[in-house]
Amino acid sequence: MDKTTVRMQQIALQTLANGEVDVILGWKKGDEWYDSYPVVINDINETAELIWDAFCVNNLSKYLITELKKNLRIGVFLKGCDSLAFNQLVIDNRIDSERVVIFGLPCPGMIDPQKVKHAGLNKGLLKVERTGDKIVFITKEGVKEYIGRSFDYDKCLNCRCPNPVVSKYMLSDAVTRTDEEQYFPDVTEIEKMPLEARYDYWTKQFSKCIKCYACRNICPLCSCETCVFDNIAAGVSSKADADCEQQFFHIIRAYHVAGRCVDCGECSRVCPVGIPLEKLNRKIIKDINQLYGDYTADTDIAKSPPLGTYKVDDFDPFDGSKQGGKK
Amino acid sequence: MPRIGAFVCWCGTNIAGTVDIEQVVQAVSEMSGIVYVKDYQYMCSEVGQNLVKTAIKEWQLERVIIASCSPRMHENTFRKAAKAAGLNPYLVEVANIREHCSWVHKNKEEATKKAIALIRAAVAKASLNTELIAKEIDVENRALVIGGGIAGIQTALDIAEAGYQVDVIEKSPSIGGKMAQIDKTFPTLDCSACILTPKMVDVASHPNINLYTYSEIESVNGFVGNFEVTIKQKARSVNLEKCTGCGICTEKCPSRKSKSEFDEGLRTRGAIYTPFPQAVPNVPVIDREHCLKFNTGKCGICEKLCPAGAIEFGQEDVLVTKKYGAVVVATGFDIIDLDKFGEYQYQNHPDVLTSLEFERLTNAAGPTAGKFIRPSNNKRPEKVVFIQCVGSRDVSSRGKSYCSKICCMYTAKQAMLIKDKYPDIEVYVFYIDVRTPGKNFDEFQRRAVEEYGVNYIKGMVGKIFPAGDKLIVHGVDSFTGDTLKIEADMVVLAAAAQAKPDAEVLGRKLAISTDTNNFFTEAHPKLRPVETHSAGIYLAGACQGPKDIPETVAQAGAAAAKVIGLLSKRKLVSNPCVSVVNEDLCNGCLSCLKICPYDAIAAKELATNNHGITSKRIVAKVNEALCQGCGGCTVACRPGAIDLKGFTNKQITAEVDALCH
Amino acid sequence: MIRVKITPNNKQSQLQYIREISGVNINKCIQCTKCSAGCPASARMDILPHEIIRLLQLGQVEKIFHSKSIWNCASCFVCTERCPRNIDIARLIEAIRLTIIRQPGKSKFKPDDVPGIIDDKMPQQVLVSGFRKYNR
Amino acid sequence: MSLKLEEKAISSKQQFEPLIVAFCCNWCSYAGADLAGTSRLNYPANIKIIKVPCSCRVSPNFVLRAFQRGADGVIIAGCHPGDCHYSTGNYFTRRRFTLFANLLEYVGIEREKFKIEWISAAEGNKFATVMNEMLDSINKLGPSRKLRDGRWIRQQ
Repeated sequence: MDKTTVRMQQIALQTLANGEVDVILGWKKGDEWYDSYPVVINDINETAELIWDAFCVNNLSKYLITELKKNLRIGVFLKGCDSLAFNQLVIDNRIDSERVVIFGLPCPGMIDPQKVKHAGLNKGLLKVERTGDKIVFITKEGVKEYIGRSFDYDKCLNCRCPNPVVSKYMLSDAVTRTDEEQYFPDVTEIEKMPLEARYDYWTKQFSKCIKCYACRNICPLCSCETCVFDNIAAGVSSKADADCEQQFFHIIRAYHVAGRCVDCGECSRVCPVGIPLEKLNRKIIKDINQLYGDYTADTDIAKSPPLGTYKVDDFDPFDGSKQGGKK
Repeated sequence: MPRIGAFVCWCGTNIAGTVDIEQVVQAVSEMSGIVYVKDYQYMCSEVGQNLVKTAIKEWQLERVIIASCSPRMHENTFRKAAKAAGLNPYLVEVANIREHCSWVHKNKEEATKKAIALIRAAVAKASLNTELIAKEIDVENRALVIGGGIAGIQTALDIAEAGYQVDVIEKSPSIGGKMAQIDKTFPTLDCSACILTPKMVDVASHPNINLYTYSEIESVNGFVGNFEVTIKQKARSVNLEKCTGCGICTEKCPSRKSKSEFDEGLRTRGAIYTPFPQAVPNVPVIDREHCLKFNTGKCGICEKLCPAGAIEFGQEDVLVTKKYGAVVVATGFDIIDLDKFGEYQYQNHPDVLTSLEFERLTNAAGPTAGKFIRPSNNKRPEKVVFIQCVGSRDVSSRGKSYCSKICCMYTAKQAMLIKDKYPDIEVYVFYIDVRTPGKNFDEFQRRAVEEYGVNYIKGMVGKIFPAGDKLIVHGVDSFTGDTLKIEADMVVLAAAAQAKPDAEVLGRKLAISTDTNNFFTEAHPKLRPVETHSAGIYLAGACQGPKDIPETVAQAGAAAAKVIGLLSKRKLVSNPCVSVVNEDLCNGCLSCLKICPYDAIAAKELATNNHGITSKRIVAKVNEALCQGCGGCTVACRPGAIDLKGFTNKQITAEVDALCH
Repeated sequence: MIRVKITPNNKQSQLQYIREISGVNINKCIQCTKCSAGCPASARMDILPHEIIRLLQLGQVEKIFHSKSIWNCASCFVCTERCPRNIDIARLIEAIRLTIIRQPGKSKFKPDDVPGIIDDKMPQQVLVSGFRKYNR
Repeated sequence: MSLKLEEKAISSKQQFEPLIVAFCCNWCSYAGADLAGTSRLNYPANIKIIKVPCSCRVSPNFVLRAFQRGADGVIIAGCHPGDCHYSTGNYFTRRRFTLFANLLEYVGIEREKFKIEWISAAEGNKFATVMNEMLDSINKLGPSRKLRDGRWIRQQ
């Protein structure tokens, strides 16, 4: 990891110095072992504090919206899933891609601090380093080593796009994924449940929601000036803690990212009460792939999104040839 | 809450029959915002409308609710009444308590409860209505007529006479349509070509009419007053201007295999051909499928012989896009194909003809130059049998359920013409019911029976057995009950009329609907027979349903009158229920722009300054002249920045709340 | 046939019975005589199929019961196939035959008739279906 | 079900007056409903119709709002794909609500409660048939509190 960190600091210094960019968006290491927080730096000597480790999970592309409003040229470090989100933001005209310089970071997968805590390794833990498949935990008592990716986030385990799809500079060589991703196992598992069980499962999950809207705020696609749920005048939904309101919010949020969601899993990660929101988005992605062809909601900016277009001979589940019908 | 007046209509007993009006009036008077309630027997009448006008003035009403029949019937009537009383017409809301309530529910108590709910929804919506001012859009004063038969010709002539430009599009190489194929016309027996060709020449020579033959509609966009139509002029391979119509090429063309469509396949024609001698324009067309030059590259005789050098093998299809104010569809009809009617042996015996083939056989310009001979052995037949209702009035999957209206008359005409020229030929007509309702129609048919001795037999033909050179026709006379066996020499089938096979495709291009038989659907069968639900698109002739020439010409005149009425208005009142963008909410994602069917939405740049830094941002902007108010954009817009005037999100939500009250 | 005053009384029980078991709506018939014209057995029928339907419409059920036609009908379904009004005439005539057979005491095929007509080439099935249809 | 439970279910079924909200597009299905009226066909009074310019005007928000306010069934009726007066309106309806219907079923809402139907202006009897069939299936489901806002009491 250090090789890339050094490479990252060099490129940041160089582009800031030669004025190619005015500001750099990256991560800095906090005092805790799991805390690599996003940071905006414009001072050359701050570039030395930039870091690339197994906890740079935050997607920096959404910060571009506010930063670009300051008419600056911005250099940003983007992982694979972050670059997908970047493309979506360009499609939505939320960012002006000319004024952005992208440093691509092929991502080996991020470590989930919860899993480290469950494994009881967090006592006295100072630093975690990962090189290739080897993970090294440096604690006060000593050093522990593990092989494999058992500590990775679930979303990283079946990651579809580890290598950035768009970048000016690539900071390390591409990462290859061997295990062919199974076809939405989590979604099919829920689909198999009987209807009432599904209803109870989701109502229980939704009832945990405290309407903090963290999922909306982190999502690169939910970038509306004023979200319809914040706009009281729209009269669409209220913050009351009633089942119907929770269901309303979650169904509509999932529907609003339909055909655009890049499956980066950030909504589930940041949800304080742990609602499996990505299962809603992935259900829609699975349906769209089956019905309207595999849309990789990322690569081709020119292609119009699935819900923004139609085909005359689309699958028509409502065309029962009832008596009196034309056909 | 605005001051709302409600008017509950009895509609005679249509509503009052199954809806308790007093209970409704009582319930409505308690609704919030209602300051005045009145019920009356006929709200749409003069007296009813005056009730509305006086109430608006006396009670300073700011909204008006009419609980009556469908808004599709009288919404305009009540909007005009409100306008006359000084109230903006778009503050009127109609609750449909007739078609959607009293007529479809038997139980009075249920129907009354539903009527109250529907009115509550209308009140909820009306209280959120805003004043809307209809804008004006300009009208392109040129009309388009699709189809060059008698319907298209007559419509074009009437519109051109009123001084407007008309384009006529005809799919086949010449105008004339089915009428050009007919020999004589009922009930006056004057020759079809004699009354048609002068009109065809008028069309060709009229300064206001522009003719596109051998052309098809590629695509239609836009809306009333501003249609943008792309026409595909198929390659004729002959230069229209140079060709003098001398006809040398059509005679000398060596490839004789293709069947002449105009003569219903009774004779063959060259690869380069004009459908019939009086064709307008009298310029041949090369049928590239059968032309040796195109298939083998050798021939080219027509090019060598053409004195005017008009042959151009290299011609390509040309796409022309023009703007029109109105469109008239006059695409006519076809005869059904008889492959499902095996019992008549139409497929495997040359002497069994359809009525259209009979017309060509007896026509002087036809394949036999008018000599009445049997196609099998060229001898004059002694016994001819006509069979009515072949495929008509047939609810099984083989035929059409409707009566084709014109067969009784043209069969009587055909039978009469045979007996007139050859009195010794025996003529039989098998029929179910003779339907001759027109002016002088029944007298005409009775002349065929009484003066010319045509034998009319009430009964259908069961089966036809070819025996030697005769056709044994098995039938039954239902009056006497005897089974009949007639050794006929020729059988003529009065086959049913059906819509053109591509009617549905054209309907889809024009966004007009076709009924289950693929005839175009008129706006209202009794009151608006030549209009469609799409403003600016009219119908004329058999494309709307089987009809004879007198009716077709009448409809053509009616459609022309509608078009002239539309084009005479320099400006058209546009639909004010269009979308509007709230620029504060809009974040410029333009997903609305991507789905707008009329490209009515465009990106607009706004300069914004947050904390002193001015930067640009994009928002959507609606072109109110193009927007047709479908509302598709409002659902694509996630923050709800774009809304549809007249059907805003809040209004529809209020209606839902009111209905679930 | 002697001239009979026709009084259409279609409330008769047999007529209801025929309508019930055949499920055919005889009012759909427009008397176009296509069925009679195409019927291969019409030569030997005293009342033609379209006349049978007309009589049913008029409620003259007795005349039909005395006619030979319903027994000459070979159920070849030409009439049903070609009827432009989708009336199942073959089924209707079968219903008339069943109405007659199902009248009490009218069974046309008794067990002691069997020896008279049986021969070694006759398939067993003929007897079974004969009993099923004609024996009451 | 035990006898007592069954009685309760039957009794609650008696007072169960299902409410079905129908969004009908002005050019086709609203005219189809009118035709059902003029031909005096019969369908239950529980169906209440809201006129929208095109089926593509109906937003998932309205559907959920109807369920919240106590509707037992929601139906969106539009023109047959290809016949839309605005030429492409119902293509988008078809895509949007294919996904939305799947999402609702995924979250545990019965498919009978939310339907889309293509009904042209000439299909009065199809309109009546569809409405009668919808009510039968809703009646079979019986009363259910799914998606319903408890604070909104509907006067029976």
